[in-house]
Amino acid sequence: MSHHNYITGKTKYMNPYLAGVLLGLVLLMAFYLTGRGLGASGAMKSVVVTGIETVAPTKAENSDFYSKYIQGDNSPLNSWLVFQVLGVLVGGFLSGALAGRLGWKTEKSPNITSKRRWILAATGGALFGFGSQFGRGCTSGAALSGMATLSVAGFVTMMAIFGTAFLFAYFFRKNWI
Amino acid sequence: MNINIKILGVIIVFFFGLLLLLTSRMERSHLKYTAEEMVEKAKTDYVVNKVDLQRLRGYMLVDLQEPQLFESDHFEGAINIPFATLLEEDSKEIWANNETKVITGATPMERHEAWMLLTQMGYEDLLVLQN
Amino acid sequence: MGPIIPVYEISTELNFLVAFLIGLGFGFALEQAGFSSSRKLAGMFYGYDTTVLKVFFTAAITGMLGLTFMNYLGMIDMSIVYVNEYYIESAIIGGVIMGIGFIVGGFCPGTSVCAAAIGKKDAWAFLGGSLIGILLFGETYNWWKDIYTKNFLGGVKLSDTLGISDGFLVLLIIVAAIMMFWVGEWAEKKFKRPDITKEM
Amino acid sequence: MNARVILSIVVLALGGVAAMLPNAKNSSLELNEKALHQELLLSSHFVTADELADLLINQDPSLQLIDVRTIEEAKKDPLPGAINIPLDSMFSPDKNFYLDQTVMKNILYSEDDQLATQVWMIARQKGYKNNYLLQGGLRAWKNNIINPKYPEQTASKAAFELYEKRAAASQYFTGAEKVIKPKVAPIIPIQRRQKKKVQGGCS
Repeated sequence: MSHHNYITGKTKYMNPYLAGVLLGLVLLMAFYLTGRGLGASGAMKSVVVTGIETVAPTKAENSDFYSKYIQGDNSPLNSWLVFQVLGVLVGGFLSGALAGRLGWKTEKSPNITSKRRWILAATGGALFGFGSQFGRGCTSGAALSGMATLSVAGFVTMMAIFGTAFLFAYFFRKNWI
Repeated sequence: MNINIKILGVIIVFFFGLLLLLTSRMERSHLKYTAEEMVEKAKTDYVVNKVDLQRLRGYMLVDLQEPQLFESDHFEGAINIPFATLLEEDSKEIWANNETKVITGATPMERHEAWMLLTQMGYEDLLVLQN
Repeated sequence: MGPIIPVYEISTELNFLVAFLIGLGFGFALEQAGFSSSRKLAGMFYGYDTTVLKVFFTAAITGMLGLTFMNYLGMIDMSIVYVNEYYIESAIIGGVIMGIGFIVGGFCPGTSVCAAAIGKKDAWAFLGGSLIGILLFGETYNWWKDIYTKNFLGGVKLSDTLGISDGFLVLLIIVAAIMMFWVGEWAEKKFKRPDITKEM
Repeated sequence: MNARVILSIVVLALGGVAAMLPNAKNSSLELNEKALHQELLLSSHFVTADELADLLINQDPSLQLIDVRTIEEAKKDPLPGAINIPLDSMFSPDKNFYLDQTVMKNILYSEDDQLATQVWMIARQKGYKNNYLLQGGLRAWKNNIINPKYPEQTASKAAFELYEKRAAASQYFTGAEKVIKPKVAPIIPIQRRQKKKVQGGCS
């Protein structure tokens, strides 16, 4: 069965194609209502910029990078993506609650310790955060939304992300299988 | 599994229903040419005077005046399409026919406006008569 | 005509409410698809679970088809819609770094938020890591500035680059995606791993 | 049938239809023919020569005259403070912002109605606002304001009043004490970008 979850052995996840159509309709609504697709890493950038601005305001203003996201008195947190990501947080929680998937736990391969998983996750997060700034968007902002608008950047980013992940998959197999 | 498929169907039907509902309420534009293309179109020589008219063969005169004014004074053989009814279905039939249509009556400004609007919509063989 | 908010200049407050609601749908769809599980996500790269491929491409296709039809029906002004800007080097390098991050961390930013919402500790670690990553980029921005802004091609569309109509490109992508789905389901059978189901 | 097969059939069918669609280009600002026609019927898109004279005498600061004749023609007898934007250069970057703005009140004129009407219609199709026509063009301006005709003895009182007003205006525009001097440089209106591309992605 295509929607069978090989990890949990349960079938509580939605059929992936159905979930894909649902996600696609959300994406379409985002385009129809706001003219922009979905995103995630931008909200994290807003958090970082706000942090820098609070700790070292002069530094933030002098930096070529941070200053791009500071507009007068308006906090960088007052941005569209931040609210959207708050929505993701709530939406994910609702879905998890409905499906009974809530729980404070670490998901990992039995071959590694929880600590190792956390370190790997944080490293991966750092790489992803860095890469998302370099590539001007993450999987949702650049690849998914970009592909929906048929932009070359979307296809290139998508292929770079998944291609590299496939290439490196072999070296990290111990952590997952 | 089957339930999932049904939900998928319901979602798709609902969404496309919503799209259809939204589109049906919208006024579609029927302008054939873009503004940039109209710049070129506007350069064509479409103004004729009475002398030119005598040389023209097979044309129809279309008068844009209000019906009351049209009754009191109009060219012989002219038909009346008041400016306000320019885009009604009956009028469109006339604009769409193959004959050369010479726009007369009303103010010169209205004649040029009518010419521009109809040309933007893709109607051909239109001329404007100069006083 | 859409996009509604920029065209009708809707107030910021309502805009943020719309953002929240769209995010709600986004998070719900991601979680329902199983993107809150890093091992399910990573399964993509070992062939035992190709949910990512299926969801990602189905969503992209739905979005593309929807936009193509909406554009044809005059419902959306595509000249306002954001088309991602293409900087050759930065898109590729960024993508490669993200790819490594994906296989190491097992999430991408969107899915990590979603997984964090249902209490995955590793997702919180990933989130914290991504903040550090962004900070690192911000701090070292001057080093990358040249390559970051090199070869800017603007918001180019693949259909224009290839010289085909949008609709035809969509059809090509659909055909490619259907083949990938088929391969994906074949791979799921081939690389099936019943042993790890006990671990949750 | 499983979900993959059903989805494949549905998206292939939709994709087949999509592949046959031409690339459409919509603009949320451009007006359709009905909206244009409605606006023409309202008759609030033009000013008469007399109204223009009033506006000029009152030195309305938001007024901007735009001469849409060719460059050579426009040099001969421009109205005070007019800038020249021929039909051809409507969309050139150094002229376009005069037409596509929301600050000034533009009055377009040409020799007669023809050129100005064309420019106005094209500008309006594009969705530009605040543009008006001078009814009858320069010809009407010259006949009515600069050289007004003395009404016949039998004419009404109103006609005489109008003549007096026009004669005064004529004095104003042609007299020795020419009050209005052509502006050295026209005010460049602050352009409000009417159609803003959405900033998106993860930035």
